Order: sequence, then C-alpha cells, then structure tokens
Amino acid sequence: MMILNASGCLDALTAPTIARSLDAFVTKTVTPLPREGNAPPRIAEVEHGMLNSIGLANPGIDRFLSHTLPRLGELGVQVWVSVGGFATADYADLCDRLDDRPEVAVIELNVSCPNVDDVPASVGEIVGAARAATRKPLYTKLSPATADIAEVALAAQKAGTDGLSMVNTILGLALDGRTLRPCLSRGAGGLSGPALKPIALAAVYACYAATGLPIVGMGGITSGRDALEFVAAGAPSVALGTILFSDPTAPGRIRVELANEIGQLGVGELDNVIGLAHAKPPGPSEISSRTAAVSG
Amino acid sequence: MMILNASGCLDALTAPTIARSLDAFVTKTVTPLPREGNAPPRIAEVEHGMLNSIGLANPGIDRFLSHTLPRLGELGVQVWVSVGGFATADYADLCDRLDDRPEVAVIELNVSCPNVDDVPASVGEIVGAARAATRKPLYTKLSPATADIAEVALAAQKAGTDGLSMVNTILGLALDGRTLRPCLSRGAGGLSGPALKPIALAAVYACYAATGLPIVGMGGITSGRDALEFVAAGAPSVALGTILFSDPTAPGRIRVELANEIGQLGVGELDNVIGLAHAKPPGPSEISSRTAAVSG
Amino acid sequence: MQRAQVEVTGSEQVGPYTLLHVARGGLDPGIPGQFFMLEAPGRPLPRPMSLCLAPPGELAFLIDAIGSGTRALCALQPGDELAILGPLGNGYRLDVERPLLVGGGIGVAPLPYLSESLGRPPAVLGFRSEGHAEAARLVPNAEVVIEPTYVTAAIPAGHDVLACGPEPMLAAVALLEPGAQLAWEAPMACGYGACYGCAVELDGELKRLCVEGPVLPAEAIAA
Amino acid sequence: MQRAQVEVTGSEQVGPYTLLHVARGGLDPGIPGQFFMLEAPGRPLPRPMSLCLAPPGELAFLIDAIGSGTRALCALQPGDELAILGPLGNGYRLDVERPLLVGGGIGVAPLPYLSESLGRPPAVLGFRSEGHAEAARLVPNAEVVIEPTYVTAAIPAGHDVLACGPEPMLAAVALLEPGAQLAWEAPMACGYGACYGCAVELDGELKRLCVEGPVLPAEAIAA
Ligand SMILES: Cc1cc2nc3c(=O)[nH]c(=O)nc-3n(C[C@H](O)[C@H](O)[C@H](O)COP(=O)(O)OP(=O)(O)OC[C@H]3O[C@@H](n4cnc5c(N)ncnc54)[C@H](O)[C@@H]3O)c2cc1C
Ligand SMILES: Cc1cc2nc3c(=O)[nH]c(=O)nc-3n(C[C@H](O)[C@H](O)[C@H](O)COP(=O)(O)OP(=O)(O)OC[C@H]3O[C@@H](n4cnc5c(N)ncnc54)[C@H](O)[C@@H]3O)c2cc1C
Ligand SMILES: Cc1cc2nc3c(=O)[nH]c(=O)nc-3n(C[C@H](O)[C@H](O)[C@H](O)COP(=O)(O)O)c2cc1C
Ligand SMILES: Cc1cc2nc3c(=O)[nH]c(=O)nc-3n(C[C@H](O)[C@H](O)[C@H](O)COP(=O)(O)O)c2cc1C
Ligand code: FES
Ligand code: FES
Repeated sequence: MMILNASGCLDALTAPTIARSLDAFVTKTVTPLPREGNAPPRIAEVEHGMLNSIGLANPGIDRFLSHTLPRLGELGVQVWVSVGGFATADYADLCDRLDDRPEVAVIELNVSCPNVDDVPASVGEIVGAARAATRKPLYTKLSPATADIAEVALAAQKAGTDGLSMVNTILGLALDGRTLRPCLSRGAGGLSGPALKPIALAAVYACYAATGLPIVGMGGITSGRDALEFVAAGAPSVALGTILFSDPTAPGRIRVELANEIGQLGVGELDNVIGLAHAKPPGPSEISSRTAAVSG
Repeated sequence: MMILNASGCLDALTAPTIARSLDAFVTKTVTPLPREGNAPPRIAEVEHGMLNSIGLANPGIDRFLSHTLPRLGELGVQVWVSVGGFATADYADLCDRLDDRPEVAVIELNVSCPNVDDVPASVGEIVGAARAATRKPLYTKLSPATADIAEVALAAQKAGTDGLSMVNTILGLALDGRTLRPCLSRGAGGLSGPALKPIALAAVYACYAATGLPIVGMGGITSGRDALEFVAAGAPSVALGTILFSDPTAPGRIRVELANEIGQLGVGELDNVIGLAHAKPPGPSEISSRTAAVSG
Repeated sequence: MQRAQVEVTGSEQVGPYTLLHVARGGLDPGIPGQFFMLEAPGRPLPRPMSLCLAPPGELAFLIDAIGSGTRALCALQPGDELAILGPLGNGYRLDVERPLLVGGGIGVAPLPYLSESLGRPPAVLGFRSEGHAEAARLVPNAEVVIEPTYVTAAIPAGHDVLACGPEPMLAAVALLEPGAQLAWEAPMACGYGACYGCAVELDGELKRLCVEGPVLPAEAIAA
Repeated sequence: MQRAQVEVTGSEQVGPYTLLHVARGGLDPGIPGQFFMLEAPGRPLPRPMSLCLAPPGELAFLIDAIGSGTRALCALQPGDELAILGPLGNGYRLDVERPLLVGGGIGVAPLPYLSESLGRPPAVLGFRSEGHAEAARLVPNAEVVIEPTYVTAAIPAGHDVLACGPEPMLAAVALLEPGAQLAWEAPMACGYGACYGCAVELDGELKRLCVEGPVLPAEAIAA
C-alpha cells in the first residue's frame, strides 16, 4: 500500500516536506517541448469539486532532465515521472530518455492528454512503443471518458503496462455567475474532486476485474474511508489530488484514518481488503434477490 | 423553452398531476420485449447524487402500444416516447411502430443502452435507421462517457436527428459501509444528480457549438439557476431527473426560479440567453490573458 | 400525496430512537402503515418514514439513526425546517375483527398510530435489548419480549395480525399467520412510483413496493 | 507554512466587510502582504486572505462577501472551527525610507498589519462609497478619497508606495510610481505552488502568483 500524489497536484520542489510525507512523488506530466500552459483563468471551483485547464504547463523534457530531475532525486522520496505527448513517437522518445536515469522509479504514461486519441487501439500503440523504449516499470493513466474503460485497460495490459493509474479528470464546464460565460479561458476543463469519486471507483472496479493489474486509484479521495473503498475496489495504492490543495497534511491524516478504518473492519491487515468488493458474499441467503431487496 | 422530465424519472400514470406540470412527458425507455429490470437493490445514494441500475424495466413495445400509450394520450400533456434496443434493427422497428400513433409528439432514441456500442459509427447507424422508419421528430440521447461527444453528436446530425437529449448517466460505483461490497446487485450503476452537472454542461456546450441542433439539457438540475446555465450553454429546453425524486413540485418551482433569474440578468426574454455562454466577450480588454488573470 | 415545507416542533429520545415532531403543514396524516418521504438535510435523496403518531396539528416519526440520512434527521432541532411528502403507499386494512399488532425493533414505528385507529388492541413487541424496548411505551396494551425470545413465540392464536419489523421477523410471522398484513421495506428514492428503485418480487414479478405496498398480505411475498 | 485547526474568536462588521478573528493556533503571522488559505465551510477549495491584523494570540482577516466562499466565511460564529494554512507567498519589503500605503476597497485588508510594522506611516485609501470607507478606521493616518475621486489623484510625490487594491488601481499606481510594491490577486486553489492555477504573466512568462507574489515590484507585471 502506497499513498502518492496525483500528477499535477503537487510540486515537490516548492513543497518538499509534503512530498516527503508521501510514499512516492509523481511529477506533473512532462512533454517533449516546454509548455507555458493555457491562458488564465485556468481553475474554477464547482459545487462538488473543481475544474482545471492548466494545459500541461511544464519545462519540457530537456530542462526536466537537466534541472528538475537531479533535484527531485535528492529529496529522499521515490520519484515517478509522468510523461505525455501528442503522438506515439513522443512517448517512446520520452521513455527512452528516462530509461537510464537512476532517479526514476516508475514512468506514468498520461495517455489522456488533449489531442491524443483515447481509443483502445492508440492506447495499446502508445504503451507498446513505451514498453520497447524502457525497462522501467510503466503505469498507464486512463481517462474515465470512454464507453468501456476495461477494454482500454486490457489493451494497455496486452501492450505491456505494469500497472494502471486511474482516473484522470473528465471534461466539465462552469459558467460565471454574472456573465454566464465559461469561468475558464479555455471554456471547459477537467473535473476533479468529490464529484468524480463514484466514477473513479467504478473504473477501478472494472479494470481490476478485467486485468488484475496493480492499480493506483484516484479521484475525489478526501478521507481514509474513501481510500479504503478504492483499495476494496481493487487499487492497492491510492493517489491524492484535489484534497492536497485544501489540506496539504492529507497524506499523513489519511494514512492514520485508513489504519483506523481497517482496524474497525476487523479483517486483519490491509492486504486482505484489496479487491474485497469483488468477493462473493458469504451465504446463499445474501444472493437471493428477494432478501437483498426487502432488507428490513 | 420547455421543461420536461428525464426518461425513467417519472411515471405519468401513477403521478398524472406531476406529469401535467411539465411541458412534455418523456416515457421510460421502451424496448422491443418486456423487461423486468435488474435484481434489487438497484438504487443507492452517493454523496452528491445517486446510482441506478434499474435495467430498463418496461412492458415492451406491444403492451406499451396497446395499454400505456392510449392512457398517456388522455393526460393532456405532450408525449415523447423514449426507445432503446440492442441492435440497429430494434430502433428501426420501434420507430416504425410508433410512426402512425397520433399520441406521440417526439421519439427519443436512447443510444446509451448497455450492450449498444457507443461509438460514432453505430450512433449514426441507429439514427439513420430510425430516420428511415419514421417522420416523427427524433431526439438522440447521448452518453457523456465518450472521448469526444461533439463527434457523436455530429454523426447523429448527419444521420438526420432533429435534436439531442443530453446527458444520460455515467457509470459509478458505491460500496456498502459495512461489507465493502457494491450497494447495487449489478455492481456499478448510472450516476445522476448534482455530481453530473459540470459534465452535462460541458457536453451541451460542446454539442451546441458543433451542431447548432436543439438540445434538451439534463444532468443534476435542481434549481432555476442550474436550468439557466444549461440554457446559456445551448439547451433551449431542460429535463429534470433525480430532483423529481426529492421534489416532485420541481417543474413549477424551477419555472418560477428561472423567470426570476432571467429578470435579474436584465437580458430581456429567455430566448436571448440561449447559447449566451458562447458569445464573444464585449471588449478587447477581456480577452487579454493578463487582465483575465489578475482580476482584482 | 402533497408536499409541504414544515417546521420541527420537537425532538425527543425514546430509548435509542428519536421521536421527531413536525408541524402538520396542511398534510393529511393518511392511513396507518402509509409513509412520508422526509428531506434528509444535506443528502441528495429523501428518506421513507412511517407515520408514528398524529397529534393535533402535528405529525411524528420514530427514527432509528442507522446511517447518514437518519442521523441528519435525528439531529434536527425545533425551529429547523424540512420538506415532507405524503401520505404515500398503501396502509393497513382496518376492517379486521380481532386485531393483534406485532412489531420488532424500529418496526414499532407505525404501530402507535395504528393502535389509536383500531381502539388500542393488544400488541406483541420484540426488541434486541431493554434499552430498545423503551419504545414499547408508545404502544398501548403491549407485551414485550426481548431477544433471544422472538415475537413469534408470543403470538396468541386466533387474531388478525398486523405486523412491521425486520425481514426475518416478517418471514416468520408470514409462516405462522398466512392471513397477516405485513409492512415491508426497500431502498426508496422517490416513494411515489417514479424511480422503479424499490422493486420487490411480488407474486413472482418485480413490482414497486411504494406503489403496491408497503403493507402487503403475507401471501404476496414468498419468503 | 503550517496548517492548524483554529477557533473563531470573533466576527465584527466593518462597513460592508467582516473582520474575522481566529485563534492563532501556533501559526506565525508572517510578513505583511503574506496571506493564508482559509477553509471555506461547505466549499471544496479554501480561499486566500491577506492577514489584516495580528492581535496577541489571534489572527484577523478583513473579508468582502462577494461569493459563496467569502459568504460562508463571513457567516462563521465565535466557537466555530476552521482550518487555516500559512503564512504563504512573499509579503512587502519593509526596508523602505518614506513609506506610503495605498489601498482601494477590500484592498485595504493587508494595510493595518503593514501599518503597524512600518510605524504607522501615512496612507491614502480609496472607496466606492462612504459605507465602504468605514474600513479606513483600521488604518492609522489615512486620507480617504471616495469615487469619483481616485487614489492616484491623492498620492503625494517622493514616497515609497506599498499598494493593494483592484487591478485598474494597481495598473494606474504602477504608471505613476514605477518603484511601487503592488499586491496582486488571482484565483488560487492551493496557495503554495501545487496547482499552477494562479498563473499570471510576469516578465513575459506565465508564473505562479502564490510563489512569486502576491507582492511584486510594479515593473514585473506590464499593465
Ligand atoms: C416504507 C418505509 C417506512 C419506513 N419507516 C421507518 C420508520 O418509521 N423509522 C425508521 O427509523 N426507519 C424507517 N424506514 C427505514 C428507513 O427509511 C431507512 O433506515 C433509511 O432510509 C436509511 O437511511 P440512512 O441514510 O440512515 O442509511 P443509509 O446511509 O442509506 O444506509 C446506512 C446503512 O443501512 C443500511 N440500510 C439502508 N436502508 C436500510 C433499511 N431499510 N433497513 C436496514 N438497513 C438499511 C444500508 O445498507 C447501509 O449499510 C422505513 C423504510 C420504508 C421503505
Ligand atoms: C493573495 C490574495 C489575498 C487576498 N486577500 C483578501 C482579503 O484579505 N480579503 C478579501 O475579502 N479578499 C481577499 N482576496 C480575494 C478573495 O480570495 C476572493 O474574493 C475569494 O476567493 C472569492 O471567493 P468567493 O467564493 O467568495 O467567490 P467565488 O464564488 O469564487 O466568486 C464569486 C464572484 O467573484 C469573482 N471573483 C473571484 N475571485 C475574485 C477576486 N479575487 N477578485 C474579484 N472577483 C473575484 C468570481 O469571478 C465570481 O464572479 C485575496 C486574494 C488573493 C489571491
Ligand atoms: C490542477 C490539476 C492539474 C493536473 N495535472 C495533471 C497532469 O499534469 N497530468 C496528469 O496525468 N493528471 C493531472 N491532473 C489529474 C490528477 O492527477 C488526477 O487524476 C485527478 O485530479 C483526479 O484526482 P482528484 O479528484 O483527487 O484530484 C491534474 C489535476 C488537477 C486538479
Ligand atoms: C432511476 C433512473 C432511471 C433512469 N432510466 C432511464 C431510462 O429508462 N432511459 C433513459 O434514457 N435515461 C434514463 N435515466 C437517465 C435520466 O433520464 C437522465 O439522463 C439522468 O438521470 C441525468 O439527469 P439527472 O441528473 O437530472 O437525474 C434514468 C435515471 C434514473 C436516475
Ligand atoms: S421508491 Fe421510487 S418507484 Fe418506489
Ligand atoms: S494557487 Fe496553486 S500554484 Fe498558486
């Protein structure tokens, strides 16, 4: 069981203490060229979460390798590097350049970038090309905006991914109270936070059942209880995103809350909870539809 | 501007007074054969909405035409019939059988059924087949679980849909507090209610821009303010789903609240609000990224 | 069925349960065994509650705080407001000759109002503990049994049984008294036939409990 | 930067604004112009607020209720709790010879604490109305102008200007006083460099205002 940050939701160099409270630090997605990101405003709050259209602001792989990565390597926390591109070759190149860097524990393939087709074929293609370019463990980060996420996960598995990170944000829109124009300069943006939780949980559940791959679960986790549900759905590790903005102490808090939840469940250690949501219920009476329906 | 119920969220025959408070009543999706629906439990509450896995419980088209439709015709409210199938031919047959029924104002094609591929090709195919089978106005009901909903909407438009209904629910999961097993017997279910609102609003915004088709907007509408945002995003009509469960008086309440919102905006009549979110901002200063960023 | 925004007029502890009083707000109390949907503050969906008592100008509900919604309802204070919808569903048939009320746990909730309507007939109530059994004071002429004794051991022969309680209890009562009227539960989103969420198997078919029930003849649901 | 769960110790109306006092909870008040992220009850994200006053054992924030989050903060009552994070960002440089504080509207918020730190220098404050100008009582030695007069008309020459206010005011001050220190605003989700949401164009590049600012030399942001 590891607690990570979600990519793009923590800068380990400006907040090293928070990064060290995690089991591993995941970088913001690095692209081949530097990107300034989208014009502001690029965040907005909604009732049960937030929207962002940061637009993958990052220094680009060259500067990342020369300036950022050496400093991340000195933090004393495992480093996962998230990479993103606009064509399959971009992913291959990025993985190739990270392959011999000892600071990198895992490469996360952000295949849910704008301008990257999100259909099973191209996810398989990207993972395959990345797989050929590096021996580092590969985690593939999936978008929930697809008719059958298990199919995408299976394509990633077939192409050689070692694990799955899920989910990325899903497109949402917020309008300004006075003008009724979009709050974000780009119009729509990625929805994250509590509103995303049931969607993310369903995605983890489906992909665990379909692939059995190790999963880093994320999407609206704010408490140990939420983390427990992701573990039960099939994610042995979880990542914290939006909650870090309101509570940078969340990694430590959630670790304690999770331990308490598991104590209360009385199932022994956390490993016994992984995938528990998939377990067949104990007795025959519980699978009779009548008994399930008329519960009192 | 019309206020409708969302398909599957009102039974006009058990609640005729509520049905008459709408501008049109939309039936639960009718399928070729009768369906009992999924085993209970088939609803569960989540923090900011609910999940359902009703499973299109309906009497089937034969009994619908002989028993239900005549009674709906007597209610004195416009009737939209939602149809769903598991193959393109199902939709054609269903539309063909509804074509000569005077009680039917509009046919809504629920192309977001389980087991119906949700890719642009097949939505175009379904709409094309339905179009050939009936002269009734056709609205196509879209799922938000797709990488590019505007593409799906364009396929529906090309195939001859007269309008779009959006969005249907998106898959979500809830786990029982004690057992950590799914609350629903089917595992996952469709997420509706407030959590869906930003996602639905983004979908309406994208499809209005891409197609200009009339849209019935829905997804988490609970107030006149919410309805106003859907109108501004491009939906001249809105449908109420989950809110009807907690407040069956919502159609009348929201109509009043919407009128008040429009009065406060000072833009004249509601027609002036349709698509307002797409309007270019008035002055050049507002498109400079600097001014937008440093707003105070 | 009507909907009203009503004020909480009182909230009182009855053993582990809460008796919530609200202003009647022009609503009809309905027939015993019918229920209301109560807005649960902060939750997306309302919660079904049987009417427990109908004092003049008020409605009262006996609530067991088992989850988020019932906890929110039990935390309401006099002066707070909530929306309620009802009366809903089908209550008990009252044209019975020798009524006997049977309740288990929070299933006693509809019995006080039912008892008034039937002229305070005898009742048999089962509880998990002495603490829970405090709720028996709301039901006149009641004999109380505490686990491990079950109500079925205390039902005298020759009565028309009207029961409400947990499912295993209802199933046992149905076997003992095939002519009994039983009040069932199911998860409900709307309470008035709109959502098809409350499906239960009746006469071999999935039907809506809020439309067909919640009170049903014992033979309708095959245990 | 530290995070603490603190208690509201007071909430007072200052014209249309609310002065919210909270227990200091072991937090360092920081340098004037620095800010804190305040949990806004019921909202997913916290809200950035400049420290207004640092009475012994307390921190105080002057809040303009313009939206959901600030309304929730202004509705807090003594005894309520909230989480706060700070101090954050870069405050004003205090090594100035002839300080003059310039504030507009709710932009006066950081000036009371700044004034204390600089030995109560002169100030020029602009407001939309007499009502809003009540906030001037928090800033010693202040000259007040009311619209349609603007603060720029009242800034005497030869001072080191430290300003905070709406963007058009800051832009005008920057033109008049290229050496001024200005406190800017941007939408912020985190306040500590994690989200990249608070991007502003600095020296021709998009940078994080919460890391580089919020107080910046006038020449950094080209108006
Ligand atoms: C017609 C009808 C009348 C009712 N009358 C009363 C009444 O008078 N007083 C009263 O206290 N309750 C009554 N109930 C039950 C009550 O509605 C539920 O306990 C309540 O909806 C649970 O909401 P919650 O948010 O507290 O629990 P949730 O958070 O929804 O659930 C908490 C836990 O309780 C379980 N649970 C959910 N529903 C039930 C249930 N019905 N029985 C047992 N466990 C359940 C869930 O699986 C979950 O584990 C009635 C139900 C029906 C259908
Ligand atoms: C470093 C910093 C320090 C600040 N210090 C203070 C302070 O001491 N006192 C204080 O009252 N405010 C201060 N603010 C501004 C305050 O943070 C915002 O007003 C607040 O976040 C708005 O939240 P809301 O939920 O009330 O409004 P929202 O619901 O988020 O927005 C309501 C409306 O206000 C608009 N809006 C949002 N943010 C701003 C803004 N910054 N300026 C103008 N309009 C905006 C939105 O576009 C929207 O139309 C500061 C901001 C920053 C960045
Ligand atoms: C401000 C912000 C920036 C993000 N940037 C990235 C990114 O660069 N790469 C990526 O894969 N995901 C990015 N994400 C998505 C998160 O990693 C995560 O998948 C998502 O926010 C859901 O988790 P949450 O609900 O806990 O925030 C970003 C999210 C936010 C809120
Ligand atoms: C209980 C329930 C049953 C539904 N049944 C159908 C259906 O039969 N056909 C359909 O097209 N949509 C169905 N929907 C989806 C709604 O029509 C609507 O698209 C969705 O709930 C989003 O709106 P809301 O958030 O306002 O509920 C159902 C939704 C719910 C909650
Ligand atoms: S509770 Fe909705 S149909 Fe019965
Ligand atoms: S507010 Fe998050 S980076 Fe500045």
